[in-house]
Amino acid sequence: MSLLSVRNLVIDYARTRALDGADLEVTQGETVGLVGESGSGKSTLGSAAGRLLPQSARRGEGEVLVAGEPVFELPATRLRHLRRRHLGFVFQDPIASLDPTMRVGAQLGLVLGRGGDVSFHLGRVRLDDPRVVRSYPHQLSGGMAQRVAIAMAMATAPDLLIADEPTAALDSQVREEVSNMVFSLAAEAGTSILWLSHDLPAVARRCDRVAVMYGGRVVESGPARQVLGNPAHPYTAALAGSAPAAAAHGVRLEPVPGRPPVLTGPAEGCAFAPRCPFAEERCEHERPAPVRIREQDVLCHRAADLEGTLAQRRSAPEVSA
Amino acid sequence: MRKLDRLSIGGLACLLILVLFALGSLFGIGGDPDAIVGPRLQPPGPGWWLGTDNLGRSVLPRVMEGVGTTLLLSSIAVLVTAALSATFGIVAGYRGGYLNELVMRLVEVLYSFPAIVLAILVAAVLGPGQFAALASIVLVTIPLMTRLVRAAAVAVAQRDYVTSAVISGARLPRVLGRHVLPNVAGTIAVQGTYALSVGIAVEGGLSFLGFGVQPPQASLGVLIQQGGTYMIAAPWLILGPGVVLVVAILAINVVGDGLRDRLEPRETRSLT
Amino acid sequence: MILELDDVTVTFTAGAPLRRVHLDAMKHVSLEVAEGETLGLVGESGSGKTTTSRVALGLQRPTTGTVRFDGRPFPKRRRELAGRMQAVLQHPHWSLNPRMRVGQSVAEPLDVLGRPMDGRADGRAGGAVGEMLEQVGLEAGFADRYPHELSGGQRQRVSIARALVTRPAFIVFDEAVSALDVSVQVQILNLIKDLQAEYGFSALFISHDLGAVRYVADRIAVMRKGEIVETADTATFYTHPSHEYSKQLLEAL
Amino acid sequence: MRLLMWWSGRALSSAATLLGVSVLIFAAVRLMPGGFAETVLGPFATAGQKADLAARYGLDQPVFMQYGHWLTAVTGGDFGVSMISRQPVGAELVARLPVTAELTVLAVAASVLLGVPLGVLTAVRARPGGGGAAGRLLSGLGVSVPEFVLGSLVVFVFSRYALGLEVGSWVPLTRDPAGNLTTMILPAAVLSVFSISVTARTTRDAVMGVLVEPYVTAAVGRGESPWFIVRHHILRNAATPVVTLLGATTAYLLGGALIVEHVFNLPGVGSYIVQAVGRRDYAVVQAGVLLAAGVFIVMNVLIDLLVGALDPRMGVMAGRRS
Amino acid sequence: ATGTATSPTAAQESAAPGYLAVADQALPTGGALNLQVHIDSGAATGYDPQLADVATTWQLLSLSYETLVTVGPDFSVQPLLAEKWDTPDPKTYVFHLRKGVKFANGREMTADDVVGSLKRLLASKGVWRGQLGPVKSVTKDGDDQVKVTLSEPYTPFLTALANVPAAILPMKEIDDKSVDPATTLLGTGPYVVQDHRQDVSWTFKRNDKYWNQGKPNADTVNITIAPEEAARIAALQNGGAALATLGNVDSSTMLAGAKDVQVVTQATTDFYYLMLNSLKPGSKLADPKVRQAIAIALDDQQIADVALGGKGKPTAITPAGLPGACDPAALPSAGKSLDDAKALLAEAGAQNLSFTLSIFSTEPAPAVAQVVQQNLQQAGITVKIEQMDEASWSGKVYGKAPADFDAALSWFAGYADPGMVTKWWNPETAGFNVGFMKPDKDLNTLIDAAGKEPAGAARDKALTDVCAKADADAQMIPLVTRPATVAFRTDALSPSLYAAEGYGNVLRLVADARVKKTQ
Ligand SMILES: Nc1ncnc2c1ncn2[C@@H]1O[C@H](COP(=O)(O)OP(=O)(O)OP(=O)(O)O)[C@@H](O)[C@H]1O
Ligand SMILES: Nc1ncnc2c1ncn2[C@@H]1O[C@H](COP(=O)(O)OP(=O)(O)OP(=O)(O)O)[C@@H](O)[C@H]1O
Ligand SMILES: [Mg+2]
Ligand SMILES: [Mg+2]
Repeated sequence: MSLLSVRNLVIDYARTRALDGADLEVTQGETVGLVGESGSGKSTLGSAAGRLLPQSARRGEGEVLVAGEPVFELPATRLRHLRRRHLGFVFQDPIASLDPTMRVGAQLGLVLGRGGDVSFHLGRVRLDDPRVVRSYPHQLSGGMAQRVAIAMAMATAPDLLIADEPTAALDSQVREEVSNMVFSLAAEAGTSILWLSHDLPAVARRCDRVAVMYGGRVVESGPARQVLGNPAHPYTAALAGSAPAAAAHGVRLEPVPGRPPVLTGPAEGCAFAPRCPFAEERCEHERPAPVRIREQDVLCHRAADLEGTLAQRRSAPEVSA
Repeated sequence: MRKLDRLSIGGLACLLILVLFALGSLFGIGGDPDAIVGPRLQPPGPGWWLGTDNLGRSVLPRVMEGVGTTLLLSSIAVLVTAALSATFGIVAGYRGGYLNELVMRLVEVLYSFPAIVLAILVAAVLGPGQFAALASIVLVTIPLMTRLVRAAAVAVAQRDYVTSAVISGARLPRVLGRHVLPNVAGTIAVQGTYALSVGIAVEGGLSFLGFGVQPPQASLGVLIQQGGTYMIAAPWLILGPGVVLVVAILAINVVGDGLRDRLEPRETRSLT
Repeated sequence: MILELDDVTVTFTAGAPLRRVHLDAMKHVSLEVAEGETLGLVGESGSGKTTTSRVALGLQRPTTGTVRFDGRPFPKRRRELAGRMQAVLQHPHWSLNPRMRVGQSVAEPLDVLGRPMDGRADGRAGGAVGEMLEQVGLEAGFADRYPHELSGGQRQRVSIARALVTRPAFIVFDEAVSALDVSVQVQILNLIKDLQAEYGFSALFISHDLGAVRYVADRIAVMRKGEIVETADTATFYTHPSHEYSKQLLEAL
Repeated sequence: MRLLMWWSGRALSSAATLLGVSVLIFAAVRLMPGGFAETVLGPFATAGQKADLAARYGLDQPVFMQYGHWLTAVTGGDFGVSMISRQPVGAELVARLPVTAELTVLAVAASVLLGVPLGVLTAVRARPGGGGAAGRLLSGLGVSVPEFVLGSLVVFVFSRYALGLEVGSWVPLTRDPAGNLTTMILPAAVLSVFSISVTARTTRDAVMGVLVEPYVTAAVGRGESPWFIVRHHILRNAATPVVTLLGATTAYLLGGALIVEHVFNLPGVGSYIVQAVGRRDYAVVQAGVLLAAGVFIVMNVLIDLLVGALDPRMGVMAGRRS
Repeated sequence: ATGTATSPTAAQESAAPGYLAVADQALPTGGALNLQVHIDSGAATGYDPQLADVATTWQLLSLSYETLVTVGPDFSVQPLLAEKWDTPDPKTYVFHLRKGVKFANGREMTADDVVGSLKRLLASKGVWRGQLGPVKSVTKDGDDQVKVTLSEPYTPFLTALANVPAAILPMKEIDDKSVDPATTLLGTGPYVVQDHRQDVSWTFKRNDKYWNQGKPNADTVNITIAPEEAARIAALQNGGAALATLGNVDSSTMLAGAKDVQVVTQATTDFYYLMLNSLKPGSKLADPKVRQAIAIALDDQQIADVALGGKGKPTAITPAGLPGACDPAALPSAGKSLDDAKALLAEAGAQNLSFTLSIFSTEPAPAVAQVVQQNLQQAGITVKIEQMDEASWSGKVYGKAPADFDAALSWFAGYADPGMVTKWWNPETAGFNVGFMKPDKDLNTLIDAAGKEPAGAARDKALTDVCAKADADAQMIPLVTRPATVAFRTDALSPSLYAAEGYGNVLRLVADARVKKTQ
C-alpha cells in the first residue's frame, strides 16, 4: 500500500516554480532516497508531504496523499492528527529547528511526553554525553544538533520519516552509525523513509528506491542501485558521474555543464534539455511523459534510445561501493 | 518585501486626511480657533459645526489646530526618541560590557523620575511651552524603547550574519546600521507608535498641569483634557477631538504594525 | 605563514549555574597555514573544528595560547584586517541577513572595502556581484531575492559567493559544501581551486566529506576531542595515515 | 562564581544608580521653580518666617551639607518629615504603598492575562491579507483612549447608575478583601487598558518574530496543536521583549496610577508624590522618587534574571560578545 | 447680594433671606455627615489658626475654633463667644464674654484666654495681625469682659475679629506648653478632631462640652479630601458624600440629571485681579497711561459671563456684593471706550504693546486669562499667556523683588468688610506685592481715611474715592468675583448655607446641618 503518494504536484512560490508536476510514491516500509540538484525542489516536496510549506507557496495542481488522506484538503485537526500519527520530519537546518530557549533534554522530553526516556533516545543517535541533555542548542556543534533533531523525529516512531539531508553535517563515522541506526530502527518498526540527500553512495547503499529530481520534477525513479548504477536519464548519469569522492587526488572533476533552471511557470519541454548532450528538437518543446525503462520510471523523450549508452559514460564505478 | 496590507493603507489614508485637516487650519479654513464666536457650551449648529467650548469658541477650528499641534509635536518627539533609543539600545546591546551597563543605568535613573517631576524640571529649565513638552515626551518615552531595542539587539548580535560582517572588516556603524538596525526596526516601529500614544497622553497631561502647549493654542491633549471635564454636560467637546485622536492613534498603530510586517521579509507561518 | 595557532586551548562552561561543566573544545592546538595553502580540517562531530575556525578568525579569544595572523597577534581594531579574511560559516540559515537581498549580502564585503561596484549601486544583478553569483551556479537574478526564498544549497552558495567576492587572503570554509549536490559541489570546489590558483589565497577547509577535502586541500589536519591528532600532506594522508583515528576515518570513505 | 560576580556587580551598579538618582532628585527639587517658602508659606510670608522655616528643615545650610544629612538619614531608614503634614515621610509612604502596589499589580496581571493572549492571537491570526484586523484595531483602541478621559467616564457612569462596582470609596485590603476588590477593579481596569494594548502589540511583534523560525515549523511538523506550540515554544521565545516591557510598564503604570488615583480618589503613592511636587514638599518628593528608583532597580534585576532564564542566549551568563 | 441657585427647590425657596438653605429643624439630630472638599489645609505653620492665611484652612479650623464675634447672613457682625459688646467711643470696644464656654478639654474659657489670644495674635507674624487695625491695647476688664483700645478709629475691626485667625485659643495650656496649637486643635468650637491624615481625610467628632446646647446636630463630620472634581461629583452621585465643594463653574450641568442632588452657587467676596508689574525695568507697564488703557480695554462683564459662566460679577477693589462696596460700573475706566484706550496707548508710545501674562493652571484662571487676552486684543495689545503650576507661579510672582513677570493673574479672598481688602493696595502693608507694585501715596491716604470712617454714607463716599484712585493707578486691576459652587444631597442632608460668604467658609454653618440618613 502506498503510504505517501504525490501526484503531479505543482508548487509555486512568489517568483519560482519549485515543483512542476512531481510524482512520487512511497509504500509502507520502503526507504526512498530523493536526490537531485540543489534547488530542484527536494525540500519543497518533503515539506509538501506534511503541508508544511510557507504561506507564499501555492499549490497549483496535483495532490498529496498520506496514508490515503489528501493532505491539502484536510481540516486542521485531521491534518495535525495525520502528522502526529504518520509523519516525522528532520529539516535541512537542524540547529535552527531546535528551540533555542529550551534545553535539549526538555525539548526531547516534550516530544516524548511524560515517562519518555530522554537519554535512551539520545543514546540511539550516539549522544551519550550527559552534558548534551542539559545543553542549549547553541552550545552544541552542528553535528550534535543534527543528531538531536533526528532523535526527536524518530522518537514518535512515525510511519514515514522525511529526512532532509539528515547526515550532511556529520562526520563519516557518525554518519554511518546514525544512518545505520535510523535505517535499522525503521526496518524494525516498519517505518518508511524519504531520505533527501546529496550523498549518492549512501543512498545507493541504503535505500530501496531512489527518485531523482530535476527542475521540480522527479525525472527518474526506481530501485536505488539500478538508478544510480545504471541510470536511464541523462541527468542522473551526469550527477552520478561527478562525485568528488570518486576522484583521485589531483584529478580535475567536471560538473554537469551549465546552470540549473529557475522555473517561473511550467517548463515547456524537458527542463534538462539545455544542458543535455542528447537533447533533440522536441526536448525543448514537449514535456516528456513517463516511460518505463527496465525497472525505472523515466521522464525522458530519448530514454529508450539512450538505453545502454548512459551506463558507459559512468566515470565513477565506486558509486555503489 | 511585501506591500502594506489593506488595513495599513486605510490607516495611512486616515493620517493623510488628518494632515490635510491640520494644514487647513493653517490657512484659516474653519475659522479663527481663538475667537469667541457664540454663547458658551452650545451644541453643534450653524456657525459652530462641532459646538462651542466653555469660552464660546468654535470647536471645529480648535480641533483642526489641535491635530496639527499634536501630530507635529508628538511625531517630532517620537522621532527624537526613536533616534536616541535606537542608537543607545543598539550600541549597548551589541557592545555589551561597561557601555551596556552605563546606558542601562542611565535609563534606570530616567525611569525613576515620575513623568510629572521630569516635566516640571524640564519646564523649569526650558520654560513652559511646546519645547518643554517635546523634551518631556522624549524623556518619558526613551527608557522603555531603549531597553526593548537593546534586548532585540542582543539577540541579533549573536547571529552569524553579524559575525560575517565583522569578519569582512565592517566598521561598527556599518554593522549596526546595516545588520542590527534593520533587524530591530520592527521593535522600533512598534514601540514608536506606542511612544506616539504616550506622547499624546503626556502632552495632554502636561498642558493640564500648565507646562505643555500654552493657551489659547489648541492641541488634542488640551482639548481632550478640557472635553473630559465637560464630558457629560457638553459631550461634543470631547467627541470632536476624541474621535480625531482615536482615529489618529489607531491609524498610527495600524500603520506601525503594517510597517513592522513589511520590514519582515520572511513569512510568518500559520500554526496549522 | 598567514595563520599560526600556538598551543591554543579554549574552554567553555555550560550547564545550569550550580552544575557548571567545563569543556575543552580545543586542547593545546598548534596549527599553521601557509600563504596560498589550503589546510583541510577533518574530525568527528563536536571535535572542535568550528571552534578552531573561530579562533583563527579572531572571533573567539583562546583561553590560553596565542594566535598570529599575518605574523602578528590580532589587532585591537578589526578594521585593520578588512578584506584580509572571509568565512563561510556552518549554518547557512543564520549566515545571511534575512532583511538584506542576496545581492546586497554578496556586495557587502566589497562595500566595506570601499570598492565601488560596477553595475547598479544596490548590488542587484550585474557587475562583480552578478558575476560572482553566476560563478557559484546561481543566476544573476537571485541577487533580487531574500534569503528565505532560497533552498538550503542556494543559501550556502550565496555565503560562498560573499566570501569569495573580494578575493581575501584567507578564507574559512566551515562545511561549505555539505548542503550541495555533488555536481554543484564539484563546481564550487573547482571554483575555489581556480581562484586560489589565480589569487593565491589561503584557506581553512573544514568538512566531513573526506572526498571533498582530498579534492581541495594541500594539507590535512585531523582533530579529535579538541586535539590535533595528525597533520599530513594530502597525498600522504590518504595513502599512509599514521594515526589510528585517521585510519578509521579513511576506512569509512 | 560568575553568578556571584554578576550579583555583586549588579548590587554595586544598583547602588551607584540609587546614588545617582539621589543626587539628581536632590538637585532637581531645588532647581524646581517656586521655592518651598513661597509655596508652603504663601504670598504673605515675611522674610523672617521664611528663614524660620528654612532653619526648621535645615534648608539654610549649604546644599551639599543638606545632601549629606539627608543621605545619612536615608541610609538609616529615615526619609525625613513632610513639611506639610509634619509627619514622617517613610510611614506615610508605607501607608500608601499598598494602594499603588495593588493597582499596579492588578494592572500588570491584566496586561499579562489579557494583553499577552490578545497579542498572540493577533500574531497567529495575522495573514498577509490582513486577518487579525479586529485584534489589531482593538489593541490600537486601547492606547488611544487617555486614562483621564476613560477614568472620568467610568467614575461618572458608575457613580450615577448603580452598576455593582464602587467608585470613590476605598477599603483597605486587610479590612475587607472582597470590598477592596470591588473598589479596586474599576481603577485597575482603567489603568490597565493602556498597558494591555501595549502588551498586546509588543507580544504580537515578538510572536511574529518567532513565527518565522524553523523550530516552529518543526513543531507544526510534529503535529503539535497550535496551543501546544504557543505554550511551549512561542511564549518562551517571545518572552524577552514582553517581560522587558512589563517591567518597564510598571514604571509607566506608577505614573498612570497617579492619574487614576486622582480620578478615583485613592490614597496612593502616586497622588502623594504629585501633591508633594505641587507644594514643593522636598522630603516627600525625594523619598518618593527614591522609592520609585528602588522599585525599578529591583524590577530590572528581576527582569534580567528572568530574561536570562527564559533565553539562554541573553541575560546574566551570556555576557558580552566574544 | 444674594447667591444664585440653580434649579431652586422647595427647600430653597423657603430659605430665609440671606440664606441659600436653612436646615430643617424638624429632622432628628445625630448621625454622620460625609463631606468632600477639594483641598486640605496645607500650611507649613500647622494648625495654628493665627498663622492660617488661606480660606481652605480657615474652613477646616472653624469646626473647632470660635471667635468673639462672627459673621451673619449678609455680612452682619453677630455675637459668638462674646454675648454682646459696647462701643463707648469709636476707639474702644468692650466685649462681654459668654459664660459657660468650655474648651474641648473641659476647661472653662476665661478672659485671660481672650486677652492672651488677641495679644498673641498681635505679637505674631500672621497676616491677620494687620487686618485687626491699629490696636493699642487689650485688657481684661473683670472676669467676663475684655476691652480693646484702638489708637484711632478702625471700622472693619469687628469684622476682622470674626475670622478664624482671631479665634480664642486655650492660652493657659499654650503658655504652660502642654498644648502646641501648631499640632493640636483645642478650641471651643462644636467639633473636635479625632483623626487627620494629611491630604486624605479628617474626622471630627461632636464636642460634648460645646456651650451651645443642642448643637452641633451631626455627631460626626467626615471630610474627605478629593482634589479631582470628577471624584467629588462621583461621591455626590453615589451618595458617598452628602455635600461637596465644586470648582468648575459648569459643574451644575454635570450634575443636572443626578437624583436628589442640589447644586447651589454661593456668592463670595473673593475676586480675580490682574497684576501689572510696574517695577520691572524697562517695562511699558510702568507707565500709568498704559495700565489705564489696559483697565479700560478689559471687559469685566465678558469675563464674568464667559470665563465664569455668568456666575461671577464685575467688581472694583471693594468686593462687589459687600454692603457699602462701590459700583464697578461707576469706575472711571468703565465709562471709557476702546478708542480711549488706544489713544492712551498712543500717548504713551505703546501702540504695539505686547506682554506675557503669567497664570497658574487651576481652572478657571486659564479661562479668565484667555478672555483677558481676547479683550486686550481689541485694543491692539498682544498678550502671551504663560501657564504653570501654582508653585512655579508663586515663585515667579512672589519669589523675588523686583519680580520679573510682566503681568499675572490671581484672586483675593475679599473678606467681609469692603475696606479690608483695600489694604492690599498698599504694598507696604501687604508685603506680598512690594516686588511689582509702586506705593501710591495718595491711594494709601485714601485707604487709611476710609478705614477710619464709621459706616455710613461718608464711608461709602470714601470707599468710592479709593476705588476710583485704585482704578486710575491700575497696578492691580480687580476683575470679577469668584463664586463658590456647593452641591449636596437633599436625601442625605439638610444644610444651612449663607447666600454670600466673605471668608470662603462653606462649612461655616455645619453645626446646624441635619443628617437625613447616614450612608
Ligand atoms: N558556546 C558554547 N558553549 C558551550 N559549549 C560549546 C559552545 N560552542 C561549542 N561548544 C562545545 O564545544 C565542542 C566543540 O564544538 P565545535 O562546534 O567546535 O565542533 P565541530 O568540530 O565544529 O563539530 P561539528 O562538526 O559537529 O560542527 C562541542 O562539544 C560543543 O558542544
Ligand atoms: N520560501 C520560498 N520562497 C520562494 N522561493 C523558494 C522558497 N523556498 C524555496 N524556493 C525556491 O524553490 C526552489 C526549490 O527549493 P527547494 O528548497 O525545494 O530545493 P532543494 O531541492 O531542497 O535544494 P537544496 O538541495 O539546495 O536544499 C528553489 O529554486 C528555491 O530558490
Ligand atoms: Mg533543500
Ligand atoms: Mg562545526
